[in-house]
Amino acid sequence: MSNKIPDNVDKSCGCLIEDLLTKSEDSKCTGQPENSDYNKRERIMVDPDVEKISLDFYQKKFTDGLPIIPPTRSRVNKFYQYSKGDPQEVMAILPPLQGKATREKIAVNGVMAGCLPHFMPLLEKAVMGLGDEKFNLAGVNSTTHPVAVCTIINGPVRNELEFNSKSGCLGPGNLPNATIGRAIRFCLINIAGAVPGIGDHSTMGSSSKYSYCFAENEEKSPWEPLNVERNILADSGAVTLLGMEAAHNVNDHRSQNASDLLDTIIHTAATPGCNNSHVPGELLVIMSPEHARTISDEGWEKKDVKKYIHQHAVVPVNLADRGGRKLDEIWCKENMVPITRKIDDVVIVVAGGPGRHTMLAHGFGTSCESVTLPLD
Amino acid sequence: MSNKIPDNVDKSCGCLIEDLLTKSEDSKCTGQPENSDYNKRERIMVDPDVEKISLDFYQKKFTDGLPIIPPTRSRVNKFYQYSKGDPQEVMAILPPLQGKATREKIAVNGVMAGCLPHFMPLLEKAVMGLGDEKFNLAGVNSTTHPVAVCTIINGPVRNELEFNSKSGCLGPGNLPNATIGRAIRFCLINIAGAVPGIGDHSTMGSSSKYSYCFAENEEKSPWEPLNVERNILADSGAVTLLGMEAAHNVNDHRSQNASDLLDTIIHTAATPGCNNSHVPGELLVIMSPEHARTISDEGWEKKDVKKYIHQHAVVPVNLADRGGRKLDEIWCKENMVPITRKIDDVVIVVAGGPGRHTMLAHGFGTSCESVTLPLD
Amino acid sequence: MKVNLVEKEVMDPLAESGQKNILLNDIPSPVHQISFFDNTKPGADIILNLLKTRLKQMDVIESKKPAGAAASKSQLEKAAEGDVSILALGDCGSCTTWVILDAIRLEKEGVPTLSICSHKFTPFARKLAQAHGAPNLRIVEIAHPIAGLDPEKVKEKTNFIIPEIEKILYNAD
Amino acid sequence: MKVNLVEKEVMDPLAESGQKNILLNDIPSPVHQISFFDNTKPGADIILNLLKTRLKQMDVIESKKPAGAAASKSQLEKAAEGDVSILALGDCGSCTTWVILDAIRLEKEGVPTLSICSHKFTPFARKLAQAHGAPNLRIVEIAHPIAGLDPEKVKEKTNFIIPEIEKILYNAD
Repeated sequence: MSNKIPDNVDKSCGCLIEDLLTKSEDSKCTGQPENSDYNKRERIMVDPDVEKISLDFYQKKFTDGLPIIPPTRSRVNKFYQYSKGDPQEVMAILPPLQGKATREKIAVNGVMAGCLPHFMPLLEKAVMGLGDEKFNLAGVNSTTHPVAVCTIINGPVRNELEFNSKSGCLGPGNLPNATIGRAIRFCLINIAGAVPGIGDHSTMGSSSKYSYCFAENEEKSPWEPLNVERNILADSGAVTLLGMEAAHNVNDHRSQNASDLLDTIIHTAATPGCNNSHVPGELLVIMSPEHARTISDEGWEKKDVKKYIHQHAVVPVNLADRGGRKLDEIWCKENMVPITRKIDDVVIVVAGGPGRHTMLAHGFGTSCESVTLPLD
Repeated sequence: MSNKIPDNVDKSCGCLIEDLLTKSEDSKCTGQPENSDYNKRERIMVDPDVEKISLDFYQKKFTDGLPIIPPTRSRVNKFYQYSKGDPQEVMAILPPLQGKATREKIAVNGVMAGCLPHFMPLLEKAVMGLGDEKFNLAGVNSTTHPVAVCTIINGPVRNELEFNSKSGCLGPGNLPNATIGRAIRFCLINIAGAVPGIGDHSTMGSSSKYSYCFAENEEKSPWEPLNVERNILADSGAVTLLGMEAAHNVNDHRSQNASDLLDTIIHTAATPGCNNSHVPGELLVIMSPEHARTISDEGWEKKDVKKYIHQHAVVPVNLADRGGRKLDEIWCKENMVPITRKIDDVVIVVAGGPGRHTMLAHGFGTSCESVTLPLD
Repeated sequence: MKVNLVEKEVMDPLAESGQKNILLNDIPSPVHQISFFDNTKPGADIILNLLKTRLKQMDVIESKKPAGAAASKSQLEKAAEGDVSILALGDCGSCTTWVILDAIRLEKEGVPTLSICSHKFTPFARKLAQAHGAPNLRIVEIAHPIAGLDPEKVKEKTNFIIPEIEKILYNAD
Repeated sequence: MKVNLVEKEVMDPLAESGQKNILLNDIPSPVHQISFFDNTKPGADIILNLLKTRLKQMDVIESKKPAGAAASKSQLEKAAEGDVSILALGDCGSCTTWVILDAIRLEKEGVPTLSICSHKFTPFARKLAQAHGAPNLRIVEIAHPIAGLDPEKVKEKTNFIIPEIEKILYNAD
């Protein structure tokens, strides 16, 4: 195959403006015209070539490798219309590289990711959450572990912005889910310095670092949603940021009662390889409406489910103590260690469409606490 | 927040060509001019507005929600330069909707995803692999399970096309990994009919449905690479397609010998919630170079590792038999069921950068067999 | 100066279907022998067993097939021994797919079929059948969900659809 | 007609650093009391124990901190009891980050520090220190990997770096 690839194919030329000019005699590619002859002609400002900008920004390590919307000033200005205050105001300082997350930088990264202008207030709030000390973004960004930022949306904003909380909500196919998750990743790369292989040392990385944002299916949940559980009024929207691995599946079609179903879940959750086994911390449990209904039909409240999982998801100490940081004895009881420190480390949301599945995501362990912020 | 969102913001207007025109008196947006006055003027063909096309295609459910490169004929023609034969030739029929995967449709979806033209031969081969009956794309696409197509690249093509096989290889940051994984998803959506919520019924979906493509780190592997193991000459590149969940982590910094490390792996792999527990099948084990070295330094060959994992990754039958399809007794032994049917169901590749992690992905179970095709 | 910028056209990523229509088989009158094709999904056996008690005048051939994957050749041959084959249950994505695709395989072998799918997956089942050249494939809708339910509830839901199934099977009378 | 299409400029997504430089502390001469700040990563204890046997004329204060996260206030106070603090081990992303960031916290408290990082993570450690206003933070490189190795191999690697550490600690003499 090697002889098929010219050295310069689409990668270094920067001349794709030629594509724009089909009938003009002049196909010289000069973004910044300098000769006087050139300047006598009629100039028409056009949007930058998307292929060229995408490749240029990729080569500068500003992107994930996928196409971006060129962040022209006019596009960025549209985002400001949905924001309040000075574009140069610093909303957060993001570690490890202590980047100043100004409104301007948030908007530029949001445009690139494909966000719509009215997502701006939510983006600002998410970035502010990332700067919360308890989130330990310095560790989350730089670790060899495949932890990503998982963003969960609650409240009326879910429907106003048309988030997906149903079939396929963790995956592609919905613009707000896809672009907001991606914009957060771009902020991590370009503001916090989490460039893969440079400021992000994830040994293998994770698909969830492309985009990992979804809404809770509050309409189909038998329980109070996450924002309410965290003392935010149901009328307010909320954005929750968690440091999580990609979610993996618990297929249970056969359990007809709560404890059987929860046993499938806890035995899938309690594994020695996750970070929670040696540095117990948060566990995200994303339950489908059908699974949640099987459990709630027996009268279980959300707190009962959290308590059951906290008490029963335990790993033998000899298998658990294999992570980077030494397992602290304070967590252990009778040679077993629970993968969560406390009941509220079990974070339960209901999401998804038809089907009998729960998805689990292990956290980064003791070193990252989720953050929930109310939306205005 | 609701009062901030005008009904027409960037979503239905289709008039973003206005952005293109800054000094022209005429900002009327008419892609197909019809009045004669209009036609007297100078017409200049420009690339379609990327925001408009991305939104238009998104609303038609052709995309993942992220920006695309507009698939103009000139861009698609560039892809043909790296292909052989008639653009209308059918390379595969993709179920469930029995779409005809012609070269043209593969190229259009590849352009949209952000692929470079010289990726075309690899894209064609990948799509042909998806059409292999044993892959059961009909089931993989339509299931409520979060299975995605995982694409692994071997051989010289890894370096020729500049794939990432090192730090962050499963995640964003590398153009070939990102765009080829995404192009495959676009082919599933637009050719096979796997539109989320319509032909793809995944209850929650998965981030790995955005993009899930990486190369094996053959240079740092102590063992033969996947293509060689599958009887393809090392000099040929190969593309392997697997039906897999998103990978999750096995953090093991402390094991100093093979069996300790493998014990952490098998106890993380053997869970009741995965499909493999009730319909045993393939398990993908992505081992970091450091983990692989710990094992190989004791003289373990790849086949020894596969055998050990096959024999020891077992789940108690009472927990295992909870999936959709009834667990078949033929797999069970002494009330335990192995999550793989045979040694070769354990698919091992070495990938990633520095760090002591292995990542595991459970398969779709008995109903999907991976496909490896040589590249020319 | 007047200039019109005209956007280039974009190409369509959607593929055409590669499938031609197939002929469906009529249900014989009377049906002597009926085959029940159980894909082992939870509740499929309950639905089929209840149906068996209601179709007393027919001999029942029972056979199994995998959910989420194609029936093997021998499984298909056994199911084809009936005058009609009833397939259950399509109540998820991949199991619905392979209920429909195996029904179509049976139709191609000359066996009339009737597939039972839950209502959440029936629209997909019909679209799938159409894409595979069988827009009129017989599909009976049962209320979703079936899995995870008490057997009594599954029987209740089955009782709702039995008249429709009887109508199809005895229609030729 | 001549027309020039000129592309609009794009804006820069990269943020500026919000950090001002900090002052680093000199190593006193002589060092009476040294603090070892062990982040519990595999091998950190081996490195520090071997170092202890070589720095006989100094009192050693041993304390622990989490890998991948900030030291608690009391952990930091204990580590600050030394004339100098040696932090080990940065041999992964998050542990390197918090070796460096805790070293910087100690420097801000007036304690000179020396951080031990594996060579695969040292470039990142230096970039991080710079971003946090401490481009000259003392970082000693040890050969990667450390985790997963036999203790004897870790000692071997440690012996390579002891002269450099001694030079830093006795330099002021």
